[in-house]
Amino acid sequence: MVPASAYLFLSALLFTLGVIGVLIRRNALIIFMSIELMLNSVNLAFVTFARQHGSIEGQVVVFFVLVVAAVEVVVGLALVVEIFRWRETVNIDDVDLLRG
Amino acid sequence: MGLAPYMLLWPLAGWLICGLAGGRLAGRAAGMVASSAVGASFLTALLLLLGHIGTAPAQGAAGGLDPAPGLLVPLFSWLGAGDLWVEASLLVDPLSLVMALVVTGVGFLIHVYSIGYMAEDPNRSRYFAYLNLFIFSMLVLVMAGNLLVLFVGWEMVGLCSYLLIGFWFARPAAASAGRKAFVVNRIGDAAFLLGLFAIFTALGTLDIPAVREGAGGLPDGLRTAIALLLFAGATGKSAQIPLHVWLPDAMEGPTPVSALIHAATMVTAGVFLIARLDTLFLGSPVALTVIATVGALTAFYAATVALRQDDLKRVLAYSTISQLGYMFVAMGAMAAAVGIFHLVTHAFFKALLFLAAGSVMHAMHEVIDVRRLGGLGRQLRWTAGGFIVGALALAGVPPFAGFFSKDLVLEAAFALGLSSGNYVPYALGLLTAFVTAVYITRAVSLTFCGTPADPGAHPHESPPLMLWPMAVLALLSVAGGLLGAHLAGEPLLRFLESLAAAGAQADAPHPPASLLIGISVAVALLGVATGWRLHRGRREPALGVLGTFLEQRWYVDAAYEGLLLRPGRAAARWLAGTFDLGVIDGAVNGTGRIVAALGGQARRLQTGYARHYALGLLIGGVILMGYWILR
Amino acid sequence: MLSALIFLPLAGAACVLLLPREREEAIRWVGLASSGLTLLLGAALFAAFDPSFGGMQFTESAAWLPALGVGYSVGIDGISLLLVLLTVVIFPIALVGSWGSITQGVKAFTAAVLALECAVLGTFLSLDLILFYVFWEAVLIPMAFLIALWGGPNRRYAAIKFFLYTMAASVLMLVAIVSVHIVAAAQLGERTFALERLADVSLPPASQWWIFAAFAVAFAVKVPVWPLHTWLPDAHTEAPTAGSVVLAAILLKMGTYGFVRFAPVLTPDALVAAAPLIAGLAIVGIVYGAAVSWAQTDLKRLIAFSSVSHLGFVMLGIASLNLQGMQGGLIQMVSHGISTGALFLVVGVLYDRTHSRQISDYGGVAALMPRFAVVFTIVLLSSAALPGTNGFVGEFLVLLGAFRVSAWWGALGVLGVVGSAAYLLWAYQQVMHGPPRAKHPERLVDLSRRELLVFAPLVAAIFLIGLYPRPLLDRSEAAVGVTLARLQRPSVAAACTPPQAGLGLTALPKRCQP
Amino acid sequence: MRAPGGLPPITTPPVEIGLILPEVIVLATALVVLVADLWVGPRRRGWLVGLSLAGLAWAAWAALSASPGVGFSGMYVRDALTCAGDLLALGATALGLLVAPGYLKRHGLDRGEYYFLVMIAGTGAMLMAASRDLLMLFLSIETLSIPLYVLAAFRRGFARSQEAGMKYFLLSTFASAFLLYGIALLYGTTGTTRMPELGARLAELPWSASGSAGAALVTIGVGFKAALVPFHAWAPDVYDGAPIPSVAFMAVIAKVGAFLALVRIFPLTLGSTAGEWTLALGVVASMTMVVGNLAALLQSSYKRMLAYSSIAHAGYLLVGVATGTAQATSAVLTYLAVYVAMGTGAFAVAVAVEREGDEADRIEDYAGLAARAPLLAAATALFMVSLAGLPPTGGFVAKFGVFAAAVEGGGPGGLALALLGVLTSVISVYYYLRVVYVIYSVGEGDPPQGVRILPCRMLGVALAVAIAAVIQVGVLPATVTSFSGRVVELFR
Amino acid sequence: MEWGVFLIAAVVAIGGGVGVITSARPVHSALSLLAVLLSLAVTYLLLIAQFVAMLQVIIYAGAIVVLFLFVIMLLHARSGEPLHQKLPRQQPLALVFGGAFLAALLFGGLGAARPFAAPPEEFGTAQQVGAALFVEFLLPFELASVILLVGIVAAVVLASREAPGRRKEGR
Repeated sequence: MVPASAYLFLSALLFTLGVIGVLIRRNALIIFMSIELMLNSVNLAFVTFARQHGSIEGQVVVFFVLVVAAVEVVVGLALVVEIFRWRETVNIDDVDLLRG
Repeated sequence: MGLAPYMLLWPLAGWLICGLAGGRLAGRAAGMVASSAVGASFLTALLLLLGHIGTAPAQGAAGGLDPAPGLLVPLFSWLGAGDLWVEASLLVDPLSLVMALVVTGVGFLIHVYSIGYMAEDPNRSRYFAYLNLFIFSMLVLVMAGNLLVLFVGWEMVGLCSYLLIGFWFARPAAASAGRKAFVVNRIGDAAFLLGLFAIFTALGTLDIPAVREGAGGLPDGLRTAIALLLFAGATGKSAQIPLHVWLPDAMEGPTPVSALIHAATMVTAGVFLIARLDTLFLGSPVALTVIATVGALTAFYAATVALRQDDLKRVLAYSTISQLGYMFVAMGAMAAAVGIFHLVTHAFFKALLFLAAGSVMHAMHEVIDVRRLGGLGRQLRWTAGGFIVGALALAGVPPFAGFFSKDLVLEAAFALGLSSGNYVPYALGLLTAFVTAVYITRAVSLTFCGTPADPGAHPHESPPLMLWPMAVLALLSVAGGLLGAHLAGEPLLRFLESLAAAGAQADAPHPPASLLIGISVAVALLGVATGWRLHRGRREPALGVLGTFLEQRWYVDAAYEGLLLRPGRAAARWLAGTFDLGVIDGAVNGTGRIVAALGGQARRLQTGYARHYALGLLIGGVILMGYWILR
Repeated sequence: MLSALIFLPLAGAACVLLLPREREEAIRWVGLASSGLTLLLGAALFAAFDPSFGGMQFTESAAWLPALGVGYSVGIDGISLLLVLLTVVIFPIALVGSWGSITQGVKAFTAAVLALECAVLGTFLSLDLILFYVFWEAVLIPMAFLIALWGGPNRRYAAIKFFLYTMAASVLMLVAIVSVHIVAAAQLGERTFALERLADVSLPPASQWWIFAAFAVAFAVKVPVWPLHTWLPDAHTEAPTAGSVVLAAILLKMGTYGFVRFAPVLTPDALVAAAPLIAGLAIVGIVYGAAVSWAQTDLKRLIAFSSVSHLGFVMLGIASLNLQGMQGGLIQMVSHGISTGALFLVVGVLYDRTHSRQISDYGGVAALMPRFAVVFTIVLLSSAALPGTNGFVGEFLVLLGAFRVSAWWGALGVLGVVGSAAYLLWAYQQVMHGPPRAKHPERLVDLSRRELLVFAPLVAAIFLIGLYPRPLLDRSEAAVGVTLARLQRPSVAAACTPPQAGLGLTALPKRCQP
Repeated sequence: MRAPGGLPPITTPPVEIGLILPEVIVLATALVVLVADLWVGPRRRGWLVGLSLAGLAWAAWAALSASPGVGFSGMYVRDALTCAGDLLALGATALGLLVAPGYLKRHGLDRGEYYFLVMIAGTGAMLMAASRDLLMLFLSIETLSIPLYVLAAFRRGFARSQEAGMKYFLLSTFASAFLLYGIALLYGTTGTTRMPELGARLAELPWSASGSAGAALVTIGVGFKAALVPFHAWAPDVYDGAPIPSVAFMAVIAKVGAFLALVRIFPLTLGSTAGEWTLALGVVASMTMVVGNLAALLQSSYKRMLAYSSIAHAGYLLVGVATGTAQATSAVLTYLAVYVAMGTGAFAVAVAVEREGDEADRIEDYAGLAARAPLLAAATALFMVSLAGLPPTGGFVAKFGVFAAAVEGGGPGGLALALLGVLTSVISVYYYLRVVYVIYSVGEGDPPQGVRILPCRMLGVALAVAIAAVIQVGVLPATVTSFSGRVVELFR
Repeated sequence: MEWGVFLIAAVVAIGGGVGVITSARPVHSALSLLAVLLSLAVTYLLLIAQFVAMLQVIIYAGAIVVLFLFVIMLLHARSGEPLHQKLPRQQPLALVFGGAFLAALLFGGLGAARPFAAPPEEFGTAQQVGAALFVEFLLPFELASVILLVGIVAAVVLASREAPGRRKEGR
């Protein structure tokens, strides 16, 4: 049987990949996808722990994470579209009017 | 309370009237008010004296002029804090009465003289207000029953001196001179103040009778210390080395002021102080030696400087310093009564000399440089007469007043030599007597003899209002010696016998009086003759380097300027500029600048790139997790 | 009664704010009326005060922040009485004194001055440490306002420096206050910031030291004790006349008052131990202030540094920890308030006429303004501590007190007496004597009737205190005695429980152990 | 009824409406406003605000009268902290509503959705205070945050507003992921997400890396909302770019929610393992105070200066959380109450001033304000003085409470924090008083060009309320402190 | 067998993850994301979470990725990434601290791992999840509905075309 640590290892790895993606990519859409990656790795951790504890809570959480992720994607994409409409860029580094 | 407070009230009232009424007092009104105030004060003092003598037999054991012990007149309690309790009080005793009489008497004459002298000055009511304030302050000083009250008078006469020296403040020299006088006096006052603290710390009181009483019980070292501190105070007020420098400059004031304050009364306060606390000084041989030595040195120094001064008033000023030195020699020689006697006679003849000099200035439109005078004896007969009487008294020519007192001083100095082996004061005193005769003869010669330096000047004799006081003073200068002459029974000295110094003198070995008198007379006459020979016909023999040295007052003023004043001023500028603004304030502003710089750095962290922010979040998160896990 | 005294000016300020800003005359009179009423109330207080009792009188107290044991509690003793008296006298004078010079923003100006009076009175009358701190800090705001809005060309810098410097020093005091409170809570079993309750607390020596240091720094900056003085010249120089007057006359006394009021009660051992240090700094301040004054070219700066010197005397008196010294310090506080306040008014008179503070721009003014010259002379002599004026009484007692501790203290302190005469007379000569030098002599008109009225009470006070200081000394003596008696208290530090034991009311364990 | 699959029926438990009544009322009001907006004409949108305020008042009444208890399977708790959170959030929401209309109208943004979003965010903050479960907390945070993204980007077509929304959204979701992972780890360690049980089990365990890592990750997530350094970087840019009314609201509501959650998490849930986090929180608090105040020092933009100032205030608040005693917690609540008033007030002032038709965000734009709008100027000055923590304003009482609690309950570390706190407060005085100086400076050059003062009645009401609160707490603090003192009962 | 499935799923997931963050074109990233999501669904099945796996496929893979693709298409033209890096030090720092973070995460996460016990009956079924959702998680469930509503309103507000006063601004 595959132990919990294997799943958790995978989860941590995916989360880190997501983090690095957010940090090194400039395309807002890819950054969003990286964040989705992070959320999914969280889900994996929750499901793993649910299995470990034999409690259903961890699985239910996934549902809520899904909902939130969906809403965030909607809002985020709306923002990207809006910014693209005015600045014609999805490069997050170009969004740098505010500083100091 | 008796009459004593009224003596003070008169000039106080005069001051208030002249001061507040100000310009509304037309013509001579201010002078009249002021003079009558002082006159009233003099009469009160006289009444007090008579009363004092009158009550004496009832109290004293011996009859005649034996003085009553001092009468302490409390006025009001001034201040108190803990065990300090200062009662503003007056002390009526022979010493204070003698001083009060001199102050009010000479003061009255000079007030009257001033009416004439200042007739043209627009600010004369201010002048008379100051003058009355001075008389009041001086009376506070001499009548004080408490050392702190004495100190009040002490400082206030200094103030009046400042105000009067700088009376013509539009002249920078006058203003500076006044300030110099005040500040130099303050140095002495500071020492005086420390002396007071020491007295209070040791004795727990500042009442003069109690201090006189308790002084005997003090340990030697402490007594010496206190005595030296008080003497340091006295050197300031009485212009002794090293604090003498203010007095010559003080001649910038109106001449009657010089006569009253800087010759007759205020400058003698230091002498008075020592007489006042004679019991304290007597117990300290070290202090006495110092006093006698400083006095003698000052006397000699000032006399030599007076040899080469061109300003007639400055000559008189140095002469005053020199004569004050004599008084201190007497004090140091444990002959307080003699010192006071010389103080009194000096008050007469020096006031006379100054008034005469003032009369000259009045006649010559403020010219006082002897090189521009000459031959005035013919035009200004009365003035010249007065001056010459004063000069003879100063030179110590018998039978003028100065002869008696100066002789007694020298006698006392000789006695000091007998008892302690220290003949320096006597020797210097004798030498000074010679020099004195020389320089005053020179002054007379240059001013009144020979041909006028400025033929165009047409001097007119001063008005009677100025001459009469001079006449009275001349009379006193001639006859004043009787107060202390053996022939007349030494009334003043006996009156002052309560002074312990006078009593102590009795135990000392008696000097050969007649021999000493002879020497004195000889020296005085020799001096006059020398002076006449040297300066006859308004000649001024070249003395080369020595002459310059004397003209430059032994370079003392220059040394003060160069070694103290200028470096001090530079140090103050450095402190105010470089140190205060640069270092201390620089540290403060530097802190501010560092914080501001940090603020700028903190702003730079906010680059505007969201990815930087995310990285920052990650880094913070990693550190936080690391700490939390590995803790 | 005390609350009425404190808040009457504030009520006046509120009235002023309700008036339309165009009605400047009405605003001025309302301002004067409320500070005048405060003065009357203060005078009544002075009359009703019982000199024989050294404790607090007319006390009032109420809960304010009960959760923390903070109370509104005020009271007066002989020490605060003198300073309250000084305050109520100076403020109307400052107000009237600025009628001629403040023409813009009269409303805000008057309100700020009145608010300042409220805060100052509160500072002097608070018996609760937090209340004290509140008033102490509240003083800064209107004062900084006065400097920043009606000040000279460099006013912004000066105001910010004044504010930040004094505040930086006093926030540490707040922490110290809380620490005292915590020890007190452990020892007394109750939460309190009331001074009289805290008097029963013995702080352990180690914390006494740093608590004393925190208090001392806060007070020392305000005094200001050398070398924490550099805010003062800038603040004084840039402030408008009324601001300078109040700053010099009253605000500086808050620092010295703090030393007298709190250090002997809360940290007696540390105070005794630190007295030589304080005296040393005081002496340096005396001499340094005098020397630096002498080198100034700006009249207000000169007076500011003279304050450093004069306040050095106060600190020296306090550091002597004996009756004469402390009494002298108190009288010197009052005297300095009067004479330096008057000096700033004097400079204000000149500044109003020529708009220059530079000494070199003047000369020979005495001839043009004889009445002014008389006033200036009197004020100057008072500042130079001439006997017969108020300045002498204070300095004499201070120096006597210091001398009794150590002859050296006295000897060095006396240097200040010489120094003050030197620089004051020097300045006076430059400004008033010599030939007239002003560019526009016609502007130098003599004192107006209003200005004379402003100076009259100050001159009267100068002589009154100088010649008969007994009414003041008698009233403060008992309180000073009580204060000094605290220093004799045997040190109970050894018997003290360590501060860690049973702090706070919560059951939570201690955190953050090192 | 049985489903075809033969599954047992799901019996939903009774909804404990009494517990969540305040939240429900606000939510209902929000929905009513959203719907009513469709019928209300543009001129009568004032009614919407009135309606909302009525709803908020009703909710406040409900919060005060609701009885305490735990419900919804232990997900929700109504106690003193909840009640305090409700009132704080309702107050902030009410002020947030009042501040907006004038601005929205001027900039053509007057839409009912704005009020809806404000009230939803308010609900989120209320729920954050009431969450007894980490998942519930996560959802509450999202309920708070998502409306705020929109509010930040509400000025459509304006690059700065868009950028604010974008940055806020991006970083917030990033932080949310960390938070979630933290919740997952805590869940994995203890098998539960209910806070009290979780705290109890963590205390039983000797030490667990996963628990520590989880707690750290949760701290990142919540600390982000509270704008704690180093998770603060979004705040200056977002506050700078977002429309002023939004900023006035979000700066305050986010702090209310985040700090109530922090209080819930740290002293209340993890109180028994306090040694693990006091130092960490103390260091974070120090950094927050220092960076916030230093960066604010040299700002030339009023909004940006206030943004950094809000970071600094988060630092002061965190001092109270890190101390963790009942007294400190009570002080945090008092602080929040004062901050709601002065924070909103300070931003709200800027709503009334505009330069050339746009926001007047340079500090110089306020030069001479005192001459033109004395009341507005006085209000600004008061808020600045209060933010600086000077007596006799509420800001002083707030700071004093926190620092006193830190000295009292925090040992040497607490003393150090208090010292750092007071010293950074001194630094803050500089930039706050600079504003006051600019406002009151007379005769220094001409008034800035094109600056107009635009009074608005509702804004006036908001300012008046804020002023009253700041003065009230400053002069008679007992009213508020005794209320926040009720949290002591939570520690028994 | 289980290991085999897991390893395949894990490799695909990791590969997909790397693909997401390294693909030059957003479309490739989206497809990589899809691969991750699907392989995660497989691991959910291994973890006895059938319902969750179903949700994963339907909602995530079905809805969210489609949304991404839709937006990518909408913005297709200039959505590539410029070569010019404005933040040169970002990448190395991200890798370093990402690695450190991974270490911390592993150290913390793996510490929580315990051996799996036999799962309770009906574990992970839609029935059980649904029951929990409507009983235990009733309040969060209601709250989720609020969040969804907010999402809708947000989208409306942000995307509505009636925005007035539109103009570009900047410094």
